[in-house]
Amino acid sequence: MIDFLYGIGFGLCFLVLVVLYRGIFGPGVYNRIAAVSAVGTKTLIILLIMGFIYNRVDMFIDISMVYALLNFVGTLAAAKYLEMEK
Amino acid sequence: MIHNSTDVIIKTVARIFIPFIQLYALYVIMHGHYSPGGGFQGGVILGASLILLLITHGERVAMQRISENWITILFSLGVLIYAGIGTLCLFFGGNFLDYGVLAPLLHVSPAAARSLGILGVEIGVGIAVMSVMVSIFYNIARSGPYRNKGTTARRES
Amino acid sequence: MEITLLVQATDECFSVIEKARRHAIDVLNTATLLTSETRSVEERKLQALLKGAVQARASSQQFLSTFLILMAFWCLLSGKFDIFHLSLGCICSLVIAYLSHDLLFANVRVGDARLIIQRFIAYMPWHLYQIAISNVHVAKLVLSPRMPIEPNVFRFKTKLESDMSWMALATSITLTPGTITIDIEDSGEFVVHALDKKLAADLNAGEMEDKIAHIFMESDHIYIQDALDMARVFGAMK
Amino acid sequence: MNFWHVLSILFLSGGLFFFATATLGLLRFPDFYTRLHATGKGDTLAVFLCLIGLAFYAGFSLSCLKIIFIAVFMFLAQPTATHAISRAAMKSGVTPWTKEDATK
Repeated sequence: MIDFLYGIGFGLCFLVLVVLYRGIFGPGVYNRIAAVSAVGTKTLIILLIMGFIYNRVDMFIDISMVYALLNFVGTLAAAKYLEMEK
Repeated sequence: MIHNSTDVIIKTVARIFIPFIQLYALYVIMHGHYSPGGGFQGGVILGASLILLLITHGERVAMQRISENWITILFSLGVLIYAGIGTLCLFFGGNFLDYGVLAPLLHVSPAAARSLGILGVEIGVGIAVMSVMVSIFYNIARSGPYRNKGTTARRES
Repeated sequence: MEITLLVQATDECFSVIEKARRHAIDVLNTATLLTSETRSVEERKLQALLKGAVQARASSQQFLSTFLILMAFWCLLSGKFDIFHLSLGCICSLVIAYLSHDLLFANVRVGDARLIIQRFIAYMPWHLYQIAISNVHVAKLVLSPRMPIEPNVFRFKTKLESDMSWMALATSITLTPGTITIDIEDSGEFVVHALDKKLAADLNAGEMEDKIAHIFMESDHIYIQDALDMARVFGAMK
Repeated sequence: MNFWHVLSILFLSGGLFFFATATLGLLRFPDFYTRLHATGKGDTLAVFLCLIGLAFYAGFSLSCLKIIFIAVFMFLAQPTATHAISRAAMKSGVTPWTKEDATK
């Protein structure tokens, strides 16, 4: 079971790299924010999987909760900022 | 200037999440010695929840909820708690932050006094970090000098 | 000669009586005005008192329920149930509940919040099913070499009122196949970006809107769901 | 390898599959709004499935409840974030791609 989690973790890391392509070459600012938000959700799952692999579940769950909160606030702040920049 | 033009959905979702984020921040402050966290991280999350309120509901609502005066009072209060517990230990003969000496005051065992002392210091640090962060954000948001007193922030533009 | 004097005297007393009558009528009017004003003032004061009482009760109910929810969330967060941490949790939830007691239930009475949550849980399976279809739809679109999409933006007016129901509708529109909510004007007009015409059409059928209106009890519109409930109730009574 | 582990393997692989389609959608779709369709929907369901899978793996305990709370949080936060970005894009004048642009 643990090596299955390793597999999922590496799969997600590969997906993060693929999303980074859109993040770097994204034509406009908005594609980049969408890419950053997508990377954010993937790293949330990677964090939790790391927590289960090193069986420090309680610590990593708190970290991933904070990560989800701040990812959400960050995306809202970026959207708010870009909305006014005519 | 952050005028509150965000529409209904973002406002309602922020309204639902803010109490939970604030309680989570206090949890992180209080549980410094068991799980990851402590004064600084909890204070940052508390500041983030107020900044979320400021972003989504505009600065007028945020100002009503936590006004500029309260922020100044809070961050001096935070530093007061932190330094106060430190000097309290001095009065009891220990050195600056040696909580063990506080045992007779709280009539608990030295170990428990030490954990209570750390908890007090973390609460002080949390409050200070939160209010400094929010005051920076208020200044940037209003792009106005600190001179405007109270909640009626004058609109320069 | 005396007659003319007599006539003048009677005229004068008539005019005096007339003046007195008009004066009396004015006094009467002001009196009624006063009484009605005081009554309306009293009424308003009573209503204000009543509303104040209702407001106080509602806000205290909100405060209590926010406090209970936050306390439950605290126990969920910290695994330690000894007295010290629980009291710590109580103090923290009291502070947060005081600080933001009107945030969670801004305009929803706490009494019917429970009912809304029950109906929301009943709505959840259908919602998850919708999301599953939408993702399969996106997967089909993405994996097919020639992507058959022709996106368009369209607007539609919603019947719902409370902002909670707007939020639920916008979220479920974003999660149903092929559509994303872009904006809501204050007049309740949703701007939606759809992947192709067919999906946009069946959204207008408003089938989802009825479900959400049923959840948030905006029952002034007659809905299939309510009809079903009534049928079941009558069936049971028979 | 008890029953819960098999269930969590199922959910996690489902989540990974939907993550993959969302990422592919992010790359292949021609225009910003259509890409938001992919990430908005794909990521929401994928995160939900992965988190429920991990909750099964964690077995019934406090951390399982916390994971379910994160799942509910992301379930509501992700569409709102997508909505916020698309609203900002529309407000600052990003015109959605239409069929004619393809033939141009």
